[in-house]
Amino acid sequence: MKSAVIVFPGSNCDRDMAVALEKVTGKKPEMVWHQSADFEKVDFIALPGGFSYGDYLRCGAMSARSTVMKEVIKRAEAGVPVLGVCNGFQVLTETGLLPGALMRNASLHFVCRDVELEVVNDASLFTNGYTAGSNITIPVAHHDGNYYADKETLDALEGEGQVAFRYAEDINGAQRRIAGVLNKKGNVLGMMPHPERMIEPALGGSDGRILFESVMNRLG
Amino acid sequence: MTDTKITPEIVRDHGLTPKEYDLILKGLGREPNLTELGIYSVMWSEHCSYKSSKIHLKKLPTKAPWVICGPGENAGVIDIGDGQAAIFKMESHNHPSFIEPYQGAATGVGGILRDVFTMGARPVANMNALRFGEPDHPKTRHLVAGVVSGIGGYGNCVGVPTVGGETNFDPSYNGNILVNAMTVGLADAEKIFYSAAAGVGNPVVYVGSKTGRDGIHGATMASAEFTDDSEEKRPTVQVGDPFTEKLLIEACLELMATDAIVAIQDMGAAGLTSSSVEMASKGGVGFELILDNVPQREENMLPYEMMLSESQERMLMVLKPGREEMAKAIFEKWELDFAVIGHITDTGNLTLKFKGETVGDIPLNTLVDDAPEYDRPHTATPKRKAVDVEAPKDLKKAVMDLIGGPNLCSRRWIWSQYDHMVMGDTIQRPGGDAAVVRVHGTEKALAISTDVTPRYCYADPVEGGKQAVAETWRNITATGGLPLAITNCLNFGNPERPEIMGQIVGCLEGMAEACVALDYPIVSGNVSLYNETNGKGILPTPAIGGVGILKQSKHMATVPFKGDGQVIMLFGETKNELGASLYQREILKKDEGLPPVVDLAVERRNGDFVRALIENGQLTTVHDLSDGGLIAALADMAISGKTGATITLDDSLPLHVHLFSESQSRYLIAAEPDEAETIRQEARDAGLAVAVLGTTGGDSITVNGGALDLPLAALTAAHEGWFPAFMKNEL
Amino acid sequence: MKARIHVTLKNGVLDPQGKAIEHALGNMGFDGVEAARQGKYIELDLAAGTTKEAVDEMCRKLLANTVIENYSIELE
Amino acid sequence: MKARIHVTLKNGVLDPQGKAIEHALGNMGFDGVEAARQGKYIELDLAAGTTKEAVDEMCRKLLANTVIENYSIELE
Ligand SMILES: Nc1ncnc2c1ncn2[C@@H]1O[C@H](COP(=O)(O)OP(=O)(O)O)[C@@H](O)[C@H]1O
Ligand SMILES: [Mg+2]
Repeated sequence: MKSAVIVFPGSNCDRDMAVALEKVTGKKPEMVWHQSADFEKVDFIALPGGFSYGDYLRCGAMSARSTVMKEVIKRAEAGVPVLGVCNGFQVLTETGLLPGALMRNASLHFVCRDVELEVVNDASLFTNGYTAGSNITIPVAHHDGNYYADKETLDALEGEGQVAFRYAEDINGAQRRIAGVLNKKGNVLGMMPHPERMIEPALGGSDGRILFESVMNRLG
Repeated sequence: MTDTKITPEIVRDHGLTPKEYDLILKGLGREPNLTELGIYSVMWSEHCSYKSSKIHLKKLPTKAPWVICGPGENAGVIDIGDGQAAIFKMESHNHPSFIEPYQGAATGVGGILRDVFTMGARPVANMNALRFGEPDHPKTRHLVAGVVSGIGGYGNCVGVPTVGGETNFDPSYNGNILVNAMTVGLADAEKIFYSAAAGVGNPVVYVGSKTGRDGIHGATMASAEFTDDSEEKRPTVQVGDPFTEKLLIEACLELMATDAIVAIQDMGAAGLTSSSVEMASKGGVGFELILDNVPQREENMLPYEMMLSESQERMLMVLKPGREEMAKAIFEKWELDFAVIGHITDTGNLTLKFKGETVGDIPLNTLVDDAPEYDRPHTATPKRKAVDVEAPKDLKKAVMDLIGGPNLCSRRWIWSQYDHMVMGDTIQRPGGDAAVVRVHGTEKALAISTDVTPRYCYADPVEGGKQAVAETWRNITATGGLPLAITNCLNFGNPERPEIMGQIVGCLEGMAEACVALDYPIVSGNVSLYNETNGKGILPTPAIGGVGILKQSKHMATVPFKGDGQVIMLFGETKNELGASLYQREILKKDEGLPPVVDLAVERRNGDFVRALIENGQLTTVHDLSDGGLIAALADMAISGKTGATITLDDSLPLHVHLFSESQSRYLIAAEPDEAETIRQEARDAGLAVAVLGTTGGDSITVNGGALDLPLAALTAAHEGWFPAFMKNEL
Repeated sequence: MKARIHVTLKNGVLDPQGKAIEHALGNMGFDGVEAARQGKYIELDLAAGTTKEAVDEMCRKLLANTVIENYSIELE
Repeated sequence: MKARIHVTLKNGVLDPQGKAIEHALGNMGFDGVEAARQGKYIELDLAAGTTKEAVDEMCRKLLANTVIENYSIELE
């Protein structure tokens, strides 16, 4: 499985994502700069966490309009799997690849901690290694992870199995405690928690690793 | 501009004494113009010149075989083996943080990051040592909120984990909080970058953000005592842009991977002035700067303003000739300003050109060599008398009040607002004795801790200075790390008062003694004086930041108990040392008696023993004893491990002394039952005082068959509850 | 020429910042604050001749997230 | 009754957000944006009779950081 990590100015989990992908797939991902109009054909694209463009104006707003995202959108629409973590999730909602928006945490505080997530969908490309209904532990680190969508959208998401993960407890005010969302086709996942930070016991656990392994198992 | 007549008032407004002004006249051989006066004033400010502390700082031990670069550069550099180096420094941003807590703290983080990456390191960890006034003071909550969000706001965005620190409350900081930030970075030992300029004709290059009128006179402000009207001096506050800092780190590291750079220095306090003066004087060359070329954010900036601006996120470099275009391309890729603003000369002068005219021309040696240096009068802190410290009226309440009080409660409220995991190498998160961060891609890890107990330094500066160094050493040791070197941030009151100067001299003496005894040199540091408001000084606060190494990070100890049935042992001797203890101050509301004494030979022996056990894989649960004594350490281990404990303390000391004494060089450990006896025997053989106290398990801490019984649930609620309740104004 | 742009949350979108302001003002003893909403205020200096349509496009494409936000433009 | 409050950075204070907006609009191909500044816009619903002085105090004490920001108040 060949992967790419998109790097925006201000991305800061790009290396962490690359390390996780390399550990699981055995291959170094290609690091793709935000100005690239085109890049090598890959099986998997990751949008990492961080503060792209300083999170100025709105988190992810400027990255969503960057050159490279035009290509990412094209490929996502063509079915290439795309994972957006934290800032990457924000970018995905800003592009419209995923519905909704991520607003300032209800506490207004940045929150960095391990959180328990309930696995809601265990059938997707990204989550097939988990068991629905079980709880996993993955850290969050964000200021704007408060997921918002209108009621119809939320109902549709739940109805179509597009909610991938839910926080076991309210940590940021997200509607229906939604922590991760899939697109309709199931090839795009955005999530606030950082699976790449939980890939070995030394870091506190391996629950995040399963996500990458799920993708790997499907894509080979 | 050149016409402004320099009056005694102007001289005074620049924080220069008449004598210092005479030195300027003599050095220049003429009257300075305003720009030149401004340059002298910032270079000769306490902040930049260390004029009150220099002669004493010289006494600090700074050498060891593993020290690559000691004090004098932007940060200290030590060898950590395998061709790698750790680069680190701590710095204060006290005054700006009091005036504008968010921006003050944020720019403090930005500044210390630059000190470290300017030497070629990728920053891998941030620490913050914070002192606030008493919780009841009307400003405290606002200052805590602002400082914490400022540190988080900057560090989180830059993507360097903030992995630890310390936080105290004391009334002496009511009008003068302390915000000390530390950064640790990693570099290739063969590729360290220094600031000495060289090569007549080489281009002097400015990169980063544009220059505005930020913080003009910040460096002089940082050296001036506060009065109530200092809140009027607001426009001197700088605003940080962590996004630009992140780009600057990446761009600088990218350029550093080439061979284009001759010298590099960040623009910190006193911005363009101090960076150019230091680079030129260290290299023994002159600089000619064309100020028209300085990237400017605002219109009509004058030479005075450009030279004194403290706009953030800027660096100055000397490049090899002909590398400008390549360097420029890198900075343009990262969308940063890049400008050749001058070149190196052989005049030995700092020459400033603006609109075709020479607007300043100062012989650098007069700025540096003539800089005033004071041996200020100092009187030693009088020795206190030993006192007997009585037992509390209600032991259980005393313990609960301490564990659930401002100085011992969990700092989770703070560090959960810091991204402490980014970069994927934090293997010991905040909450432990030292933070542990892996050296990326290796088995090695760095252990980092910041400590000082200002109460002790106030009671006895020499013992307090010793203790601060020893405590970082102990904290690093408690994780299994071998302490290698320290940085420091010396926060004191007005050095023109002999008793304050006495504190400085005393603390430095104690620090030096500990550094020698522990093979633990000082490689960088910073001095912040005049921390007082209306003539009342802060507690002497020489914050120490220690760095150590774990060769095999899989052999690491942590604080939490790891299950039931483990044997709890105390290494080190408990003495009747309750003078200047937290118990005495918080519960009895007194501050008297002698602070605990550190026997450095015992410190070393105990620590070396504990570390060896951890390195051998015999021990994974260790906590050192500090503020609050045995009971505080036991509570930490139980709360974090969600496991109670039953212990018995003998009657060699009164129970409250056993529990609250702050005797030094002690560690509390929990061992597997089948290992316990061997460990005890080995400890004996090594000459340690060792006591088997009891076992882990249950849902409370039980001491001496119920003489004290602390349900874990209540203890946890108290420990975790104070900070959030305080910040919500619910206390 | 100048554009003054207000970006505000749509009706019905929960506004954490606004809520926090209400709360804080209440705690500080200011009575009579019934509701607070926080939005953005953006000023653009524009080359002469920039059309309102252009500014509108800037808002739609970048300055506002029309999933959750409304915007209004004043040109001077 | 309503207060419309604008909070903007003081002259000369670095405005990274504004700079980033300028940049992004430029990159997206919008010409003619010479400068951008970002501030806050706060709307308060107030009980009838709330004075401008009260709102002014709210601004000074909470809504604006007067070290680096200015504010202006319109009452309706
Ligand atoms: N301002 C802070 N930022 C991050 N972590 C902090 C801060 N203050 C305290 N901590 C963390 O809380 C824990 C307890 O601090 P402290 O009581 O000072 O430890 P010790 O007594 O072992 O030196 C440590 O892990 C420390 O790193
Ligand atoms: Mg400790």
